[in-house]
Amino acid sequence: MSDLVILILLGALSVASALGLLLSQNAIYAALFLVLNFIIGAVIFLVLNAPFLAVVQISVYAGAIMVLFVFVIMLLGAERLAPTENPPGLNYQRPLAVTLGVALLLLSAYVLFVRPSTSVVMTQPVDTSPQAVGIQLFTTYAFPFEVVSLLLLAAMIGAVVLTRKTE
Amino acid sequence: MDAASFVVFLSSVLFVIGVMGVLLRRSALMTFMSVELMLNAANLAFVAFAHRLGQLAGQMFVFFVMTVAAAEVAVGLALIVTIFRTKRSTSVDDLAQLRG
Amino acid sequence: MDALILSPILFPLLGLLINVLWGKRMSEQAIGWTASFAVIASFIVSLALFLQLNASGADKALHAVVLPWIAVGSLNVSWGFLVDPLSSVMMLVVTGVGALIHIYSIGYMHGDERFQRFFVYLNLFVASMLVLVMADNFLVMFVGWELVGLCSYLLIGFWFKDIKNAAAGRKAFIANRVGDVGFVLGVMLIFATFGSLNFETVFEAAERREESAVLAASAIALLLFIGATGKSAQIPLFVWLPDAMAGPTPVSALIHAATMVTAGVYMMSRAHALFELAPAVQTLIALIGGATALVAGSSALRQMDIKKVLAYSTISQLGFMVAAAGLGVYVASLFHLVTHAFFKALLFLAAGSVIHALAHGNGHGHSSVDPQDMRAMGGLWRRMPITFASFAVGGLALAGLPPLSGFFSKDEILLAALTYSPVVFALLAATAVFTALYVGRQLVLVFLGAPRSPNAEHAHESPVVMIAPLVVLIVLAAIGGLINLPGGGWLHRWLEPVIKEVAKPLNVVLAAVFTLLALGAIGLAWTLYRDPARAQTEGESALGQFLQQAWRFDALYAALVVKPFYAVSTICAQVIDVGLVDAAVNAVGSAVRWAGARLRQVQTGFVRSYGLIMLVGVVALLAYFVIAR
Amino acid sequence: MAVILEATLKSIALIIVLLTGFAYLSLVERKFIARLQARIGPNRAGPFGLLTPVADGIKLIFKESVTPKAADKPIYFLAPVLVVVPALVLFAVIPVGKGPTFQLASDLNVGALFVVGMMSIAVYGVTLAGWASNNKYAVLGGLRASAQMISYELGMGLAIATVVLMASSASLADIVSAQYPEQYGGVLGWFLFRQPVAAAIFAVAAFAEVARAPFDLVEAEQELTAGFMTEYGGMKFALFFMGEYVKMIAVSALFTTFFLGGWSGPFVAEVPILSVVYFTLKVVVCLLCFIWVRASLPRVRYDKLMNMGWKTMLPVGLANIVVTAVLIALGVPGYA
Repeated sequence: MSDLVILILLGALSVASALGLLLSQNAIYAALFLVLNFIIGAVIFLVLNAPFLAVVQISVYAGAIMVLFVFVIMLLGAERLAPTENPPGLNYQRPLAVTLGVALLLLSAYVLFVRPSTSVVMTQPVDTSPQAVGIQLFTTYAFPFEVVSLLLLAAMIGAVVLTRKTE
Repeated sequence: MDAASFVVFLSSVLFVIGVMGVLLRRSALMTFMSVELMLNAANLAFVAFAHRLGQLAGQMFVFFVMTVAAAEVAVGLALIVTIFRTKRSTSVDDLAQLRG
Repeated sequence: MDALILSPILFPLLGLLINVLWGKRMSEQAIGWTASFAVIASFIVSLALFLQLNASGADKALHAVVLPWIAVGSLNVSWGFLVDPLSSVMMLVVTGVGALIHIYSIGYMHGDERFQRFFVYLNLFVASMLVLVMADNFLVMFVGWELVGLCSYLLIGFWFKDIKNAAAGRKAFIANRVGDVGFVLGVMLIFATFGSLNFETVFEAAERREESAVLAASAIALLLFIGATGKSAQIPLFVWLPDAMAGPTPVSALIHAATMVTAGVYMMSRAHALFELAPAVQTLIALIGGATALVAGSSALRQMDIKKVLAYSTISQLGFMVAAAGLGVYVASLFHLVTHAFFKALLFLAAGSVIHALAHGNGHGHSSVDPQDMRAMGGLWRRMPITFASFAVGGLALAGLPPLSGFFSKDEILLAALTYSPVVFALLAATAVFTALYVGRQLVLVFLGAPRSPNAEHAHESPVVMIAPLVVLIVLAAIGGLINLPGGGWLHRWLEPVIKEVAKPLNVVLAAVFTLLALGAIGLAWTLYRDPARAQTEGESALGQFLQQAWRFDALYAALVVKPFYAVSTICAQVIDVGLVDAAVNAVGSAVRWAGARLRQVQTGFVRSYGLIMLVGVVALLAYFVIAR
Repeated sequence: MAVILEATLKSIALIIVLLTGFAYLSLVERKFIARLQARIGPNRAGPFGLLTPVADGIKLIFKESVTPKAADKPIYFLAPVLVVVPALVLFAVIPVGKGPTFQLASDLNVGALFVVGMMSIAVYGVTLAGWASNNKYAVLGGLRASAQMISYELGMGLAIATVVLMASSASLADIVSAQYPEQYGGVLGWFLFRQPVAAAIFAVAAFAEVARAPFDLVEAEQELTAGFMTEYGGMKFALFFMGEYVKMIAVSALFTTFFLGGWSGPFVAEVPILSVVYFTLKVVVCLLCFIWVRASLPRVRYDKLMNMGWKTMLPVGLANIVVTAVLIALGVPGYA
């Protein structure tokens, strides 16, 4: 039960930071809110018995991806975001989007809390040490792992080619 | 209510916030960050299910999602930088040349 | 054993492959000799097979089934190849004459920008012809049949930059196609009748004279003969062959004199068992052969193009062979095929040598003349002695003067005609006289008298690669008759296992008469054409025009076939295609455009609204799964 | 409840130690450099100048705190904190002595990865400080800092990965004990001797991470005045200062743990408290090396710095991992 309390606290923080991202008028703030959200996510991972993912989350998302974001924002000087005004013909966007979002939330709440859940027996807690993750990664998931490595290579080349200054 | 369903609900809340960010914000950077938020929400759900079912598979998925997200950000930011160079803007609404 | 039987086909294919893959980086010499050695190797293997067949007894055919091909229901066709006395003779002719012409081509095609491709085509042709000749069933034979047609098309139109040459290639292809339809129908009918396409099965059944076979035989024989008229240039499909002279001269020699055009004759000999079941068709064949011989032989009298004369001569000689086949004397027909291959190849190559010499002059700042026009020649014997000797030997063999090869083979056919059909004999006898006449005319116009153009005046003998094959062919054309001396020669005995035929003794009177006639005709030609002025004007008379245009067959076809066809095509194009098909297509197009114009409104270009639409879909799907399930 | 209490106490103790350590490290540095340059160094406040840090502290506290008008206030204040916190948090996983008593998160089996993660977080403070000051020198300094740190994190990550490979565990406690296999007498078991390439890469990267000479381009006063710190004064400047020194201590502690056998030493089994002494000694040696290098080497040019990070450290680190992995797979003595 103490887990749940911690999770609810973390969840509240997480939602707050996400809202901060949604509402902030400054891209740097938004990025920082997102970093905060990711770090909270990492802590949630820890609580949910996923320490490896927690640290990967910090070093990949917070440490690499978001640094890149901040970097690009600063590089472009694009931190000041214009107030959200819709171009002509896009006025329906906001009410419809909010309605649909609420509908989506209600649907998931209905599934999770109202409908009787099919009972899933939780088996013994699994070994989630880096060793266990590594073994899975290099045996069962060896092929996806290789594919993903190719994907990263392709993305790297793509990013270099895209941003290269043409003479 | 157990921990897993709570986290899944949290994940759906975060996901919806991300969706709102994509649909309501004009800056490509904001859109992009919202997409990252959505991915992260999905990751939360994966880990919650992995926890609930006592399996490692969910965590594996998260690992791959993170990798793909990293690749996506590299290319996406490169695109934004390139677009910014020509358009001097990061607003997605300024990129409406493909209208019918 | 399989590999050995296959190797005559594989060698040219190998040569072709080498030239295709590396030809760009090889010198002309290397390309030419690669191709030539491929065919020479093929000839050597053919010779080995022939000797083996000779040693093991001629009735033991070598047979190899290489691969299964089609096995559907009762239809069972394999890639089977057969070396029996008949095909071994053909193989020797094809590869032997082919090899000589390959070597000759190295000199003749020197400097052509598409030298490499020429030799690729030549090798492909030899391989195809061998497939045709060595096939052990009708379908594989048909493959070879079509392939040689293709090679012929490619090589006639080899200098396709001149639109006339391309048109000639097309004409040959279309005329052959008409014949091929008959051949295919014949093959189908054979399968329907005999339930098999294998030569062995079919011919055994035919020889047993099964009732069903006899019933269908007339139709089969007729259809196969239509195929033969296409390939072997008989009335009514002979019109393509004179035009085929548009190709390089070695091609004319190899394909349109020595090998491909004999495919029809070979096929009829191969399937003689079937033809013998249909005596009425045989008579028709004999008559058509005779008629073709006469029409083409007379047309040759008024041609001015050195190669056109030989082309009509070829048609005429093919008429002889077909007539012989129609008369049932297949051995005589094949004998003439072989000797004709020798002397006609020789004549064409000699003509090529002349053309080469005259065309050479065009490049040297002299006046430009048509190197094939006999009016621009004359007096070449002094400048090109070996070419002259070649032409003389070949021509006299063609005219049927003893003891040259043509004498024996032609005599055998005339004797058979005299025995079996006076009408055919009359046709062939007239043709024989015409033959001697146009041979004499050509010899006089080309080689004797005074040079009538600066090119002819400065002509030189051709290089050794061209002369050497000529010399070999001179020998063959001169003594080729020895393989089947009258009264049952070697060829008769050799072909015995395939074609049983009683040989006739020499008819001295007939031989003497025709020898004298030929001599007389040549003498007449000498007196007529000593003054070349006659050659300039003779084509202007009505008869001259008529003969020059080969009895106006082309005009006839133009009126009967081509014009109606164009009319129908025009209707199809202007009315049906534009009015119906295009309208329907355009209607579909404009409907799509209309719908597109409506639908493009959805594409706002705003990524966010696309996202919104996606979200609508997501929510709807989720709602469906949550609530409806 | 006891667990939380214990953790709190340990944290407080750690922070006190680190803060004093930082204060006296600044004094040591000034004195040490002075000696290396044949000067005397600070000697006025207290005996041998021992009270200098206190005097510095008082001065900084009472300085007027100036905040630029155009600065982005919240982030301007947040940035120095973001510099200090990751450096402090790093100590959570470092075993400063034998057994769980001397380690905050002793059972963290992803300790090495945690280190990498925290290192990468440290970039934010510097970058944001530069950006929030709204000063072009500061922004440039911040951008330089983040680019430099990201580049050298890769090398450092690879070196750490090699160590993890050697120890076949990502827990720092396991890494320390892996440096004492029976077949090696004492010191030779250190990864410094078994993985010299990784140690070299780690050491170079450490200088870049802490952004000290010769890699202190971030605050190159000739080019960027004081870099990202230009607009900071008083206590906020002191925080950056503290961040730098705490990071220096942290990196030294990590080097000690990864390559110098951590807390190990003679008679540790009998007298556990000795382990802390050994650990401290080794860290001090590392710190003195830091200072020594600063006094000896000139600053590197920026493009050379980046080139070295990407074109030397990265390939060498990768090759080192491959070679090590192959050696381990082959079961070569000392690697298996």
